[in-house]
Amino acid sequence: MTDVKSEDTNKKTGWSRRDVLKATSAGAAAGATPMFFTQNAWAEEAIGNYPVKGSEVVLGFNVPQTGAYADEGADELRAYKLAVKHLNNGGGMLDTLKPSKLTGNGILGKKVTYVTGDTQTNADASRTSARRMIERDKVIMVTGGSSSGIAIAQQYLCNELGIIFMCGLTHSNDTTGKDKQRYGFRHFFNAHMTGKALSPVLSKEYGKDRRAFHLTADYSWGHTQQESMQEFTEKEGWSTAGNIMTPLKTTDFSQYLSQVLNSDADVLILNHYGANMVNSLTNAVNFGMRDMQKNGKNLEIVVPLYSRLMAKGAGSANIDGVLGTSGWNWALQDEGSQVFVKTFTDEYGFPPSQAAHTCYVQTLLYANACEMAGTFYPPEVIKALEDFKFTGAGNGETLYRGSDHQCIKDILVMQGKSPSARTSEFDYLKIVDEVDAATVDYDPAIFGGELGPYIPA
Amino acid sequence: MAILDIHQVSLSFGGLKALQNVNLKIEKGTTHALIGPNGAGKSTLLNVLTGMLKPDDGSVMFDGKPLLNVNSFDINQLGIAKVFQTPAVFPEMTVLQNVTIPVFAARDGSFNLNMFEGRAKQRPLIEFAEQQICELGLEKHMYSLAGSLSRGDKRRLEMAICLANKPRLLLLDEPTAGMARHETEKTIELLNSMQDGITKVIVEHDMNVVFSLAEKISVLAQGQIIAEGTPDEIKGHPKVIEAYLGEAQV
Amino acid sequence: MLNQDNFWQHNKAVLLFALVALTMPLWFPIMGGYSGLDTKIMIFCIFVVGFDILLGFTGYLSFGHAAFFGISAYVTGIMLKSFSDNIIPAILVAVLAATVVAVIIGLLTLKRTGIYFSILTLAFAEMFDSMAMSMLQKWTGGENGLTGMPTPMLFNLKMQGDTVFYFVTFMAIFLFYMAKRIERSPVGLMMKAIKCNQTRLEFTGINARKYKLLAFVISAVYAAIAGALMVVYEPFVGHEFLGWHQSGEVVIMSVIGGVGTLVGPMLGAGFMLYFENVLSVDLGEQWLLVLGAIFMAVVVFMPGGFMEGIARLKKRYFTTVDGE
Amino acid sequence: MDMTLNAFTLSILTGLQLGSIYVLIALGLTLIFGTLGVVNFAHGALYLIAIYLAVSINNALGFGLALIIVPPVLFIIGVLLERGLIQRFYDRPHTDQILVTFGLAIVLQEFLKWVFGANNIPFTIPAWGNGIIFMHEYLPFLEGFVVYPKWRMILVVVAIVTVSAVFALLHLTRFGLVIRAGMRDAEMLQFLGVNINRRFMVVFGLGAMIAGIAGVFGGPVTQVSPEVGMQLLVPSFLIVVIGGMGSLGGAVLAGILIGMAQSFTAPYIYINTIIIYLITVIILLVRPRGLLGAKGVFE
Repeated sequence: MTDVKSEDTNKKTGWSRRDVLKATSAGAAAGATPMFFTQNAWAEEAIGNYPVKGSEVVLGFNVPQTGAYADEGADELRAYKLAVKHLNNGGGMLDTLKPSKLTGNGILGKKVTYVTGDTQTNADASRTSARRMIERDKVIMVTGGSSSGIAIAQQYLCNELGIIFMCGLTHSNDTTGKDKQRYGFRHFFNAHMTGKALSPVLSKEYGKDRRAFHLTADYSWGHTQQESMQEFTEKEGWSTAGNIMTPLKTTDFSQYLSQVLNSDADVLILNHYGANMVNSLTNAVNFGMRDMQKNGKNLEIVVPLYSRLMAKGAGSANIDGVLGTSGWNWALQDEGSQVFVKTFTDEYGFPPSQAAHTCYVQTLLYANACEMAGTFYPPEVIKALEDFKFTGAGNGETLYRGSDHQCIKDILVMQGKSPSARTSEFDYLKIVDEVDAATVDYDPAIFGGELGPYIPA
Repeated sequence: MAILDIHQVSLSFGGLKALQNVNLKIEKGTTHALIGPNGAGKSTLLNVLTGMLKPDDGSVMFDGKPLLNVNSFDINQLGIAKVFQTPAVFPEMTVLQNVTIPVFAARDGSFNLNMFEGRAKQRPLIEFAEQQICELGLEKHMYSLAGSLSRGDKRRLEMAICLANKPRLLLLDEPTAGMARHETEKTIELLNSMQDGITKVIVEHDMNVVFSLAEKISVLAQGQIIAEGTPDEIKGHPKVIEAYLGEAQV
Repeated sequence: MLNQDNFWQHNKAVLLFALVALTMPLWFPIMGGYSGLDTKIMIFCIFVVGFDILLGFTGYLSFGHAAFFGISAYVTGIMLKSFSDNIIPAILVAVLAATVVAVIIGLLTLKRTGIYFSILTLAFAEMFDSMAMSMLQKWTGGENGLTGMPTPMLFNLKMQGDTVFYFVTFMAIFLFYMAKRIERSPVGLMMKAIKCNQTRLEFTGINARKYKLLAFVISAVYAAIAGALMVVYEPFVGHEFLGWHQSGEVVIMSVIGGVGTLVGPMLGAGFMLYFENVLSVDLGEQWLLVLGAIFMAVVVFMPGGFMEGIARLKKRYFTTVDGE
Repeated sequence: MDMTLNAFTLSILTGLQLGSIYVLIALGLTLIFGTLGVVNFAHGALYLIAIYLAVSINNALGFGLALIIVPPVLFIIGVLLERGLIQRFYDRPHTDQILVTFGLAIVLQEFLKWVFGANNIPFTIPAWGNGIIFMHEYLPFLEGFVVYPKWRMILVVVAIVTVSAVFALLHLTRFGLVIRAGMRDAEMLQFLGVNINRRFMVVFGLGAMIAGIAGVFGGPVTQVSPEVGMQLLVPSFLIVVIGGMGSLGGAVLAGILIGMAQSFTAPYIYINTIIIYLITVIILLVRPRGLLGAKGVFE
């Protein structure tokens, strides 16, 4: 625990009060490193919005309220509000999360309140919004986001300002890979884990002799998703016929699908998310790809990352039988999932999405870490989260890995249900396989990146 | 001597020959009128002189310098100003600002990077512009927007703009077109009262205006100069009558 | 009229702006603002003041000024990351790079007028945006944005918190003063004449194209300075900086505030950012709808933007005093 | 390039189909833009209204009713907009027009999002338009197996029919004559004492109606979500301007050109992302008024 570097306070000529405080505290930290193991040793030292003044503690929920992911953002916000309710009054996963020091009486005896913001699915806007929460509303933690670029942008900002950022839905390898930050944590799984979980199922369902064609959204998440899928399907014996990058702004994918039709591929992998995925999948179905034979086999479409909202957007006729992965699904039968689905449905009248699940769990995990650390002091909370092992949050036994802040947990392989198999308007996907954490685990070193120090520069 | 020498200028638009071997010499200090029926090529010729159009052939010399392939603003900087058929002013600017522009142009040339020049340095030039405005009788409109002036006052203002950088040749494209009687008279008076030494080329339909202003008249028809002379010589010229009557019959 | 040549009269707007801007940390929090947003407002004041030199003076509507803002931001970011964490060389190189691009784009686009000019500038900017998103991802970070810069330093001074606010504010005041100087210089007069009557200007011996290019480049320099300061304020560059929404936002700020008034666009910038980041929170999910309605209301009822609104108020409350 | 005949044919078809959507949207825009001189940033939002109406009616009552109802409703919306709002802006600067129509676009988009949610709504293609066409059965020069979605071919046909109808209206009727004259020189017409006012109202309605037709047939292709309007806005503006302000033929030509360019560059992401802008820049630098633009319009 000697990450804390000594800073030369003489060099500092800044004007802001915070800088001066930070400098003195950093100096103090250097001289007293061993004391880090003692809780509450840092009660006077300010980092970010620590210490928390008054009888309330504020959390910042920064979700997309406008733009393409607004519905997902709305569901995230519902989950956050539910989490706050449970933190203050008990109930929900507070009863199932183990180990847990949560009491249902706020966090560390302080009542939990929250502020919300709109990321607009725009990195700059999300940072400005997060800044408002941090600087004006004095939040102790920020959480949210519904795409990787936004999550990474906020994670950097929060890291600079000494605020813990609990990622919402972000699936790129970069979030806990090359862009990982000491103050950022991700409960959601990632593209690499998708590839690992999905590929064996694919080869079991479709055989080992397959040629895959990738259409890939031309941005970081798409690239990592494509690389992972290619890597793991090739390990299963598949070959790769081609990969076309599609601009993020594409709404009509026919020009790319023409290229697929023209190749000898018999599997189409759509490394798309959100509106991109809805459009490319629908377009592919229009091109007759669900009913087509190539190389004497049925042409198959694979959507590595599934969400209920996307499935709904594409329509169940189009996703019928299509395989993909999800982080969580409301049909899971474990105790934690059941209690979450029940309380959520009681509150809002319909079951939660996987985005809601990850956001809910993240909030609880943060609160629990504060309780375990006995302080809001971020370095201590971070340490409580790092290598925290827990169960009862819906994905079996889960490890918050300390080396990259990635949760290692079970992943679901999902398949679209046919319209006739659906039981409700929220029932689009069925669970094909629950791939356990050990299978999708990986060496964090492969993605590089540095977490950085516990005390921000 | 001739201040402007147009030599064998030809210009055609597609198949239409707008100007054919036009030769014209304008004497220094004179007022020279260009007349002719519609479509005779008068405006085309003016546009050649101001750099708006490039002739296919021929040459134009102004005071010994070639005018072809020269930008409009350089032509102006050489000392040729143009009064448009519809008064061309800067409507959203004050009269004073309108006239200040040519004053700056005279001092700074066509482009100058004096981005931060303060009012103090500008003062003598602004005072000169004010003087010009007074000379043309627009002093009570000094701070009015040019767009709000009457047509006659706009014409006056345009004249002020043209005269402010002391041109040696003034081209006037139907300066009285669309004007009421009294405004026309005022304009004639204005042109006559202008300081000596300025050569004027005037394109005009109104023969009263032409005869009360011009010392020399050239007649254009179908892109060619068909006659040239003093007003008296032109009045009875058979070719001129033919050209105008020809037009009337069409 | 000429007696107005005294310092106070000439610099009234600048001094007033300086007063309002420098005291912002005092009064802005009262109305729900926060440090960080005030800095961003100052940065956009710089952007829109420069933009007004082009749009307000010459009347040329560029839909691509995000290009200069974004290019400068990327260059600043890359400089901070790989050269030195000192902002001075970073800003200088960034502004220089954006200026070179502006000269080239200006030479090409200013041959066209009206909507053709707007669309050409839009196309150029979108081209840069697409390139940053795709071809140049390795350097720009693509969709994730450019991250991982060190804390920007002004020699030994950390550019954080109040330091960066005052640094940006002094720049904004200085650049606004410069814009005012340009406005009352002969160059400013020529630029405004371009908007009024370009043909007459050419026939008055003025090379309008050079003045247009000058206006274009000056506005691009302002945009570039704003872009560089964005990175100094927050060491992050999003590809959104280059997108047409960014250009559009600047146009909206200008129009809503009052084109051609220099002060108006700054009011517009302040309003937009305040609305987007403070009022929006109270309005919840439908904040954007309300903002759209405000745009419409302002153009319909206040054609000259906020500045006209202010002028009307002045007229109502002050003409009775000195009128008649 | 080692492009097979099959691949070439597919790219041509795709280009045509991409172009068709562009043309359908740009057609209404260029009518409004060219005739009324209004920079209508809300045109994408009109398309948005159309696809939401179409998908609602289609999924509840069937496609036939959507086809019958949506275009006339859009015409009425267009007329109401013109009377209530747009007509105040004919003489205002472009910047004001942009702001008001952009504001309108935001209001419409956010309103639709409010009502229908931000998520995509699946557009069920009617049974008669679903499925694929075996192109190799019609085009004997193709080797083996080439298919194309039936609906997209229908879209191309609809675009051809709509373009022909608009051309016929403009070239064969007196109304069209006046409109075309207005596109070239609206002031002249005012001068001649033609009551342009009411005709302008009709033109705006017409432009909206074409957006309605585009919505009914384009909805299943562009999909139905609140972002669609803004996403199509920039390309359709580029197409109108590349084609030349006030030229319908130009818009059609430009739409097809952009569609083809996007189709043929699909495998090459670096060119593919910028091709539309590259074409815009090249065309406007070489041809100042776009492909078929008239002099003095919007300059």
